[in-house]
Amino acid sequence: MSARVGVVTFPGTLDDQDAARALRLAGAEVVPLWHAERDLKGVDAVFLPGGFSYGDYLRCGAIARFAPIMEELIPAAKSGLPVLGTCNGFQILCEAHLLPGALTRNQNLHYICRDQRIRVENTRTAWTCDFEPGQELLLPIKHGEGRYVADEETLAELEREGRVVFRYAGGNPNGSLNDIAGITNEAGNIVGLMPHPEHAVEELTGAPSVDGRGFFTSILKRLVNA
Amino acid sequence: MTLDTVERAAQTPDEPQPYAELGMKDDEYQRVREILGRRPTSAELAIYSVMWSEHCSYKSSKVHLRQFATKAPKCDALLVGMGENAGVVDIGDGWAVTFKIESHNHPSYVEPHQGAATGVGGIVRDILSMGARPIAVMDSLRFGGADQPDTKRVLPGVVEGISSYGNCLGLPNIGGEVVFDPCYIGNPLVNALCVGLLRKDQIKLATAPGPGNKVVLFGARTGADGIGGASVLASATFDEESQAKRPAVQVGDPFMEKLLIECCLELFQAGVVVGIQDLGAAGISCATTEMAAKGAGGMRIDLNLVPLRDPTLRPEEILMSESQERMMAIVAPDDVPAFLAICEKWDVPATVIGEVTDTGRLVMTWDGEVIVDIPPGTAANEGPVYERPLREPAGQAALNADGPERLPRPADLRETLLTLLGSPNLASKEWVTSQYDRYVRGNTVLAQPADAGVLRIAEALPGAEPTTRGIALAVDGNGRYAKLDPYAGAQLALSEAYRNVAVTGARPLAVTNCLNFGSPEDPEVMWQFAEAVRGLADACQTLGVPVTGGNVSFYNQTGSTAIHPTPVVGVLGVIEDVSKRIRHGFTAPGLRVALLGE
Amino acid sequence: MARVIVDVMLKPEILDPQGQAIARALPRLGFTGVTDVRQGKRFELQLDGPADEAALAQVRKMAETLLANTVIEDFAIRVED
Amino acid sequence: MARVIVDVMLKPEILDPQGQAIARALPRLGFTGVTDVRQGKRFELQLDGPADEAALAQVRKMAETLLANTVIEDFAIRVED
Ligand SMILES: Nc1ncnc2c1ncn2[C@@H]1O[C@H](COP(=O)(O)OP(=O)(O)O)[C@@H](O)[C@H]1O
Repeated sequence: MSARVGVVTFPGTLDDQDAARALRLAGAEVVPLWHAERDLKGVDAVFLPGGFSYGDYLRCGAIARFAPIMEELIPAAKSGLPVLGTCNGFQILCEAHLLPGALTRNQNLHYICRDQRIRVENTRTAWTCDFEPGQELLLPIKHGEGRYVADEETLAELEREGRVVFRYAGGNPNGSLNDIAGITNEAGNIVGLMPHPEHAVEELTGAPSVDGRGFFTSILKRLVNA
Repeated sequence: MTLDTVERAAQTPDEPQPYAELGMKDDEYQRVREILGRRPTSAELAIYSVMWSEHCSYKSSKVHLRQFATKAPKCDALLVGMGENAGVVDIGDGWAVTFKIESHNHPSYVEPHQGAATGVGGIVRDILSMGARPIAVMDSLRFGGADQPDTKRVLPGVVEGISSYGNCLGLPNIGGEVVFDPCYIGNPLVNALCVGLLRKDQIKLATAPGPGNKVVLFGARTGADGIGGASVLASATFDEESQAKRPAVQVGDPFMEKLLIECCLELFQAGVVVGIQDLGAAGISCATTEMAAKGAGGMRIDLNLVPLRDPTLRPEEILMSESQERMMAIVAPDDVPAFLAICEKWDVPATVIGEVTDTGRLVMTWDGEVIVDIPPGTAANEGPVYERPLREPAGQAALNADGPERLPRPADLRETLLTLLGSPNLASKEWVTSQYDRYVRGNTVLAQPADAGVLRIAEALPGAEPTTRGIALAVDGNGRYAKLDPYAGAQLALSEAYRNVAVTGARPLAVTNCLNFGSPEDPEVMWQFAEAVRGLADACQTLGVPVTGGNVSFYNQTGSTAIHPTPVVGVLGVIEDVSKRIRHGFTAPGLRVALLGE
Repeated sequence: MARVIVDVMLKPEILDPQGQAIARALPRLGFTGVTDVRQGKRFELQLDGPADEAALAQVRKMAETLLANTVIEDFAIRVED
Repeated sequence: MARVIVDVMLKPEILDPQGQAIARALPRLGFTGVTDVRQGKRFELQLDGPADEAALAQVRKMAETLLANTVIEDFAIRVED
């Protein structure tokens, strides 16, 4: 039986098709989830894809965080449902306080789209267990507000507990503290990152790598073995 | 303020009207009076003035643009040609592609960010209104010298505008141009291209057939944006006078546009759209007159029903407003509830504001009184047509005589090469392109730094049957070549885009173009224009690719100094198996390098 | 050591998509009674001297040329105490 | 019909690249005497009733949950007269 993974669409979500494609290529059954429904449809995991939910107005993720689907998602995630948020999805997870800290305007004040190397620092999460520790991935980044910030205490805690899952390698594109590209919660079921694994799963399209596949093989392994 | 009703207009034939301020000539105004058999009401004057503006009526360019049709090569692939919102091309396997390029030059000079952003928004709605899903954008940009102070104001704003709007819509930017030349310092060029995909049998047109069908306005509410803009902004020079009556800048709301896109696609899918038109320059005036003229011939609109952002707007202003992110649809009465429900799902405001009639008249009311009663075709299609005088520019021969052989030979090649490599026009454009999302939607096969953008289409429309096909697009132009010889310059622009498409492995199929020129009232500019059109039409005939649509932008000048004539040409190609696309650059050591051509 | 505040708001006739998006979101979050929201920018400038006539004239100039885009925005200046 | 202003600023310890970019640009434009710039947001809320205790409590709630991200931002509320 294949794993059922939900992909949430908010008004302004852009990467939901890509997220669904990446999951399908890995063998998952994709369940579209609509922001206005308080229903997770019994999925085994959830992918919050990137985009500009609500136009990124006010703050990225600030309005989406209050969508009806989030009323279901927040408690489910807190009790262990695997959730991956990329880019806007990461911003929503932070706004919803499922992950600590916040994502602020890139240091150079510009939106930036480029192929970025990142290093996997933690392979114990639901979404990274198929990577090698220290493995470098090439994934696209494309965001204007991806500079990760948190207070010193939180940063220290993240570092101490190994909850920094990804770090930028070969140059920090946005000024993120400690070169942080992605983090996880204490339990390791919720992962957020700015880069886009779903744009690096095919030879023909997207980034010049297929390094994103590991995210989806990770979650499938985790779910099927569970 | 008394309402200028049709009845009142008939009774006060001699009341003076501000037609000149609205950009209308004496004889144009007289023609409106002849058509109506009375003086126009102020609302009617608003409609005729915007519809007969250069921008909307193509009155100076029409006689030349006809060559694109008369010289068009035979092409079975052309499903919809010029004259609609955008041309549609059959690319095989039941798929069709629609694409078009359009200028937003003047607004981008006034407010670079919003001007460029709304330029993208406008062209995307054109593509959407053909029934297609927009799948990518491109942008062709011209700025003054990289070291000229105003470039510092204009360039970052324009790039940010395109980036913020296009990125937010989730449309990959797959290519374009950035060119610096002092001739554009007071008049940058912002030409935006959009391409969309649809099933061949799903084409939508801007028409209002079927008396009794409802007219629905949906999208953003109407505000004071760009009032007078169509005639003042797009067809007047930038003298102090037009600055003084500058209308409120149009501000884009990309989030609303994203909702509009998804909403429209769902409406199309549900089969509840009889006809559809986007609201661009000339807003409601344009949509109502054009759709009525192409459909059953008549329409009745209650302007009080138009949802307003600024409740103080007068009917004339509502008619001329260029508020962005609005569309008009014709919907069968039984389908209205389903239509409105889909709009509500997407949080898109939608209002029935009238209905289609077969009276041959476009009738609009305000507070129950008739303020517009015109034959819509007279505003939409029967505007003035000018055969403007042409004259070869005085210095043209001398300019051409001044050839490169007169230049001193460079003494130091290394120095020359470094100067070239460091020059803004040859330097990397990554500062620009890195601000554009080229990956979104997951179908980008090639984008910058490739010569042409290439897209996979199989997965672009969920649910449609698979195909191995892809499309390639390139946009090119060279104002310096065109200045030397507009006929050859236009052909070179086409050839460059054609080659850029061909080298990806795609077969060039069709052409769109944006013709950026100075004032058509200047015979020397008009000569450049006529030559460029003739050149492009001839070359399209020779290469066997039809022009499917485009845009003319006149009055690109500062004072009386025109920009270089700048025809920008976009070419669309199709590649049967997109996995066979050819990347640019040397891919492996040891391969042979061959030079093709002369 | 004065602190000067420059408030920059879109002109009233200019569309404010952000403000509108917030206004539309409020009722969904259970907040009623707000009929309109406009979003603008606020700048806090720390001066190295007093906020006297000359300094405020400078700030006005900054607001006009840099902090506000006067094509679409209005601004207001005040000294914080 | 009261109007309430909510000012939102990044907490002092959070880097403000926008403010810094402005501060760096000022001397280049010939403006001296500004030692620091911080950029924040300003919201104007139009209420359909008076700005009484209850209404202000609501606005505080909005500010806390929506208008500001209290992880990185502080806010201040005042009634405009
Ligand atoms: N304004 C732009 N928008 C999008 N892509 C652009 C733009 N300008 C340049 N590009 C892309 O950057 C790449 C390099 O451009 P350019 O330096 O003009 O190269 P070339 O001379 O080969 O056309 C090309 O892929 C081009 O499509």
